[in-house]
Amino acid sequence: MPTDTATRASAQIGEQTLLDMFWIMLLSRRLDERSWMLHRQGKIAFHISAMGHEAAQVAAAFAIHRGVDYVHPYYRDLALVLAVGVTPTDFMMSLYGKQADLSSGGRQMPSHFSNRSLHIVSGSAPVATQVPQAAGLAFAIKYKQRCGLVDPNDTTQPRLALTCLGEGATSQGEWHEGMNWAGVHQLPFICLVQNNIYAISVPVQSQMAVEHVADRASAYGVKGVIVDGNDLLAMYDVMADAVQRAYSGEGATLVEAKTYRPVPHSSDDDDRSYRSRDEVEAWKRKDPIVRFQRYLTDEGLLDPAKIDAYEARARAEVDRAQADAEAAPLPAAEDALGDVYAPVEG
Amino acid sequence: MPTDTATRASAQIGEQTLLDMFWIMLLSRRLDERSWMLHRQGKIAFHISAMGHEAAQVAAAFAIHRGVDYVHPYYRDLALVLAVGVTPTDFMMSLYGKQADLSSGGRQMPSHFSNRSLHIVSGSAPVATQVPQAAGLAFAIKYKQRCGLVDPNDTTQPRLALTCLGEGATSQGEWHEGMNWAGVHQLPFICLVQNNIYAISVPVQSQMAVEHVADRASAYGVKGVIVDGNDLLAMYDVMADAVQRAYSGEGATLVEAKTYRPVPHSSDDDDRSYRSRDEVEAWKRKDPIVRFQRYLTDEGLLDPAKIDAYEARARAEVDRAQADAEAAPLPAAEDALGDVYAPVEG
Amino acid sequence: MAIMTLIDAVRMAMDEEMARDPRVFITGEDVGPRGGVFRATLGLHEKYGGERVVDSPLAELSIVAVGMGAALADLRPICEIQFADFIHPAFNQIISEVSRMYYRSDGQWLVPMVIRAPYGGGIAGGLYHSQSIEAFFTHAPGLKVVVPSTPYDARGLLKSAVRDPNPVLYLEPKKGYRSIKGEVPEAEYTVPIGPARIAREGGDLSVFAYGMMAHYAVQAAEKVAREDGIDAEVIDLRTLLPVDKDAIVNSVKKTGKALIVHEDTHTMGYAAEVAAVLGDDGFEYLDGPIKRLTGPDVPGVPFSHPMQEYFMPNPDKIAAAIRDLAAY
Amino acid sequence: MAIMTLIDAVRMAMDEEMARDPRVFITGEDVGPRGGVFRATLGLHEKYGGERVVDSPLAELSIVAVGMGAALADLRPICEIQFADFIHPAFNQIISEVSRMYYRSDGQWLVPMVIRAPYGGGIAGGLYHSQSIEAFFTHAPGLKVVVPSTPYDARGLLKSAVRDPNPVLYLEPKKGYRSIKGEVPEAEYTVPIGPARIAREGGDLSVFAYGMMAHYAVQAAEKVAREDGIDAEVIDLRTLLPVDKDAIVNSVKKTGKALIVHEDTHTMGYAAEVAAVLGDDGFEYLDGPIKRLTGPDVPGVPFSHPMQEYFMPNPDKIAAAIRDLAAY
Ligand SMILES: Cc1ncc(C[n+]2csc(CCOP(=O)(O)OP(=O)(O)O)c2C)c(N)n1
Ligand SMILES: Cc1ncc(C[n+]2csc(CCOP(=O)(O)OP(=O)(O)O)c2C)c(N)n1
Ligand SMILES: [Mg+2]
Ligand SMILES: [Mg+2]
Repeated sequence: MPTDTATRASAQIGEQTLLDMFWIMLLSRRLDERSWMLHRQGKIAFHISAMGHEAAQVAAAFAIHRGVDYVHPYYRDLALVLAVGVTPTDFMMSLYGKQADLSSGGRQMPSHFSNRSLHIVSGSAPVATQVPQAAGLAFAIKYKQRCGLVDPNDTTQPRLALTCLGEGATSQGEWHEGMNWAGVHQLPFICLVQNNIYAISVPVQSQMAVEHVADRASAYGVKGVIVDGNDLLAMYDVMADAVQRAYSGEGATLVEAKTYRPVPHSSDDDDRSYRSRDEVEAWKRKDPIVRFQRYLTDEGLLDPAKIDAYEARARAEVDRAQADAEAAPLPAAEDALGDVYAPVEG
Repeated sequence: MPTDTATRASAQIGEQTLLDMFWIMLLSRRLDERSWMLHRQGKIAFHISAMGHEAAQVAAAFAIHRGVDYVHPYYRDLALVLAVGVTPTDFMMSLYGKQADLSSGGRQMPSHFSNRSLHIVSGSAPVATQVPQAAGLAFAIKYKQRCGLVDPNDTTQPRLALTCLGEGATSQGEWHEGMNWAGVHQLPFICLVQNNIYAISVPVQSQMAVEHVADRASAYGVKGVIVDGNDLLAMYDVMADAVQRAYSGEGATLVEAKTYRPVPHSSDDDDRSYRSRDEVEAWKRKDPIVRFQRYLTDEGLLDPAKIDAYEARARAEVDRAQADAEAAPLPAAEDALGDVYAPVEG
Repeated sequence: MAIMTLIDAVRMAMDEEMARDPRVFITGEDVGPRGGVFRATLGLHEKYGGERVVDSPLAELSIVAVGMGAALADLRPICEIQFADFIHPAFNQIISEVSRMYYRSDGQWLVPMVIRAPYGGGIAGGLYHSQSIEAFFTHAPGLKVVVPSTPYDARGLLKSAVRDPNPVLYLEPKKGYRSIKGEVPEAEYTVPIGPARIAREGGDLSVFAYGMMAHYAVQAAEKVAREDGIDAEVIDLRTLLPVDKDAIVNSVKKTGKALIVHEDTHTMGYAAEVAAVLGDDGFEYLDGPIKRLTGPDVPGVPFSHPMQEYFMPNPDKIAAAIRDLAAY
Repeated sequence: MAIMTLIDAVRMAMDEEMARDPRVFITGEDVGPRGGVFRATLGLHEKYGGERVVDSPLAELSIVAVGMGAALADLRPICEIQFADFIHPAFNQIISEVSRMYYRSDGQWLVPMVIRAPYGGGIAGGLYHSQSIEAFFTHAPGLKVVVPSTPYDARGLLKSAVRDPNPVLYLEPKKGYRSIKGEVPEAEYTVPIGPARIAREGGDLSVFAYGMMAHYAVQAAEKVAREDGIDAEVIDLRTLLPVDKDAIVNSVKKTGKALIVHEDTHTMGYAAEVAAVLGDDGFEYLDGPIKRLTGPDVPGVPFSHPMQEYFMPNPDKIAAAIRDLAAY
């Protein structure tokens, strides 16, 4: 990735797109905050948060062909899926387990994102299972191109598979095997590790004996890159490069975004037993949204009035999403029985 | 590992030990050849060979505290287990599935070595499962030392765990997870990968996108070393260093021994579909036993008469082993029912 | 006698066994300072130190495999799988390795380890935090599978499991971790692995259950006793592998009718084995069809409340099934 | 009509489906130039090239997961697991992922993939080259489990499996790969997944079996017909999941007696489900205990010949069980 400012991919981002990225981060944050509140109010059973990870996720989404390239996300990817096209209402429906939940019809816990028309693949809870599956998606892309089933230059077709997970999940054999396929077959595949230095309570030092997850890339013949995941533009540069590699047949990239989760692991967690308040506060000062807002303000793209307008819009969207979700019907009890087998044709 | 000849660990090996190493390699080879013959004669159902791997295995065995340190071998480790103390008769009993088969009482296929009193752990067939288990053995060693259950300097106790597998098996998630534990806990653990460039028919290039398995060590914070596995002394040097690291608490080592299997994968295989005869012949010329025999001859430790004597002794041992095994009784049919649960005391 | 929750009894058993035997250690995700996500190991890290209460990498197969290796070296690991749903990556290690080691080595190598896993639904956990996994692992001769349903049994069976020379999969009904309370003596005791327990004596029909369903079955039995005068016997199976065939057949010898309840899905759930035992060894005593009340054949417990309730057996559904069967 | 071995029929089905649909590809260990260790894919690499017949790394979980990912992207993978014994590393992917995707995504995402695995004992394979694995996977709603026993069915069912929008685990009785021969028409056909097959009609009792045991059951039935005048019906179950309850109950409605045979171990083997179906839906028709003839409850098939023979059911053992049951 070129470090020269002018030739950086992020330097090519248009002003409106920069504001769109800001907007998605802000929307994700406000939706996330509301979800925590709804949990405290006892209105929902569970929430797991993207807070702190927004820059890494939004940059990743904006670097790919959103809605066309395959995305196989993990539970923390709220900002990412919002950037791809999931709406706050979609998310609220899943929080409330409503029938209109697009990802699973209320069958899955919240944050198990899925949207077939947006090419967001349904995830499960066992960590890292998505990684070799995403390698399979990337394998299919290459297969179709090489076997003449699609035109490699057809930009209406998926041209890469992006998958995400936490640093802890890289301890799983599933991750190893997925990375290995991506390397052996030089697949159009990007693995974005969001390293927030904890797996629930377990610090990264108990997870692996290397300093950086990206140090593991070389074991797979895959390019590894470390980036400050709280720096949206740096993150975009790295992702743009990985996307370029994927599109041009150069192979897979492992992107390690260094970040932090300033809140507990999920609404079931209490993080006071495993980390100091000082540490948390220090990281809060590196908040990616505050940082990008400052940047945009410095660049003259934002000012307090504009920010207020975004905030108001975010509040309104979240309010409406919540209201819609609260008003929506629950699934019928018997919906438990549906979709076990797809009907066989002919 | 020092490359200076005089300070090499192998330079400290006594003459008798060098001859012992030669002897085990030779014995393994002759036993192995006989096994292939018995299979061709229809006397046994299956054989899987250590041929070509003898130097790597024998050097590894001689570098550890044989019979005391834990060994969790794989199916190709005939020479290794002979060096640790398994006898040709033991092996023949397993080939014939006789009741006296010490490793499993005839329950397992041949080459699923086990001998509790020699600290050789019983292996299964699914590849790489032994690796995280060996990390567990190493974990127990460290645990007992740190929790005061054994004296770290008590050389009658196991002080490391050595496990072996092929390069193909490193594609398994099991391998990843075992290596990761070894790294995180800095365990007294040695993983010896015998890289013979094929997994049955699959060449190493279809298995991994790195040139050397040892390139994967850094992903685990483990030391990785590449060595010519057909060079007994080089192999010994590398192993001695790994053993030293384990004994002194410096952590785990991944040793990659470059070698070749000059025969088919097993008696069920036919290797002509996947590699050329030229390739096989070229490797046969690098035979590790021929090479070490030449070295010992050059050093004046062997001469044709001595070699003949070793050969005669090997033939006699193999003959006797075969005769003993053929004369031994099969298990009783009902032995199928034994050893499902160990009795609960008290 | 103190009244204690099920999870406190589990913790107490581990604490006692760790105090008793320095070879006992705990590993798993978040078992250390965090005390486990359910707090089953709370305080143990502080008490026994990081050497004996070891936060593992996020990797179940190696949690089990490392435990197995340590057990081969004569330690006594207690491996925690955070949710039973996440045991599947370790399937190969449990099925191919842990459960077969003793047999395949002709009795040379023992694997004295315990694998603890909270299991079961009804907690808004969706497909991946609600699973029952006993059906998979009761098809693994060499392994023992234990499911306590009371604090008394939870303590006593877990202590037996830690001391057992064989590997034990110890499934804890997590919905009952805090809601199930019961008397636990102060003095030490163990409960043997193997025999089922008669949770309620009765003569009209037999209900076989375990875990949370054993409680629901007793509640249902009390209800039909009160409301319909039906006297159901409830057998809490407790040990699922090896199967306590005698307890199963003996109860039906007395009652003539059997209802088997579990929250796991239907086809090839554990009830099938109980039914099959009865269909053969109990055939002569049967006065009615062998009934199974289970979760439906869908890939998992759905998250959303109406669907979850539809999935899960409960005291009312059990009572209804008892009435139907009694009327046969 | 040509006489063909079972493995040739398997290969023919793959060849036909690859020719028919460019989305069909094969991956697995040694499936390429080597043509598979059993030669099921022999010639296909040459015919369709390395793009469509792909030697995988030695890693089953990713063989399945990559196949699943490709299926999500609308390809039609056929994944070969070299021996069924080695499917366990992929258990998490099959149970948690492959079989649940359609349900968990509310019917959005399909996983049209086939997982082929040679299974079964009697081939001196010991614990790890002889396993029956159907019991684990028939507890996975969302997955289909198919076991052909004849070349005709092997071709027809595999073609149906490739075209099925659902994931199919296709278990091939490897002992019969070359020893089972049968007529296979030249013209194309498929055999539907679902219905069992009456392998031998009879009125005295019903024998349920599949795979190699279906052949042994027919041999045993012929034997007792000849020697004892017992007229046994043999049902080749063919599709194990979903369960063909009608075929099971209907046969017993006619015969009143059931013997279920498999080579897998006893407790929680598939026979338990068949017995449970009969113990409920078939109860009124039963004239005798539901019998299971299976491998014993030990951790695996032992290698050495006397022990292996002791483990494995065979026509004589089945005939003896038929006689006993007929005499009840
Ligand atoms: C196979 C499996 N084991 C355990 C869990 C429980 N669990 C959920 S998230 C989590 C920690 C994940 O940490 P990391 O991968 O670093 O991602 P993060 O949540 O920090 O973003 C654990 C242990 C799980 N979901 N899957
Ligand atoms: C999990 C698993 N999958 C497949 C096999 C079948 N198999 C046995 S050995 C082997 C190849 C092993 O290759 P490698 O690891 O390189 O060791 P080598 O035999 O070459 O020494 C395969 C595929 C197996 N034993 N275990
Ligand atoms: Mg993390
Ligand atoms: Mg090899």
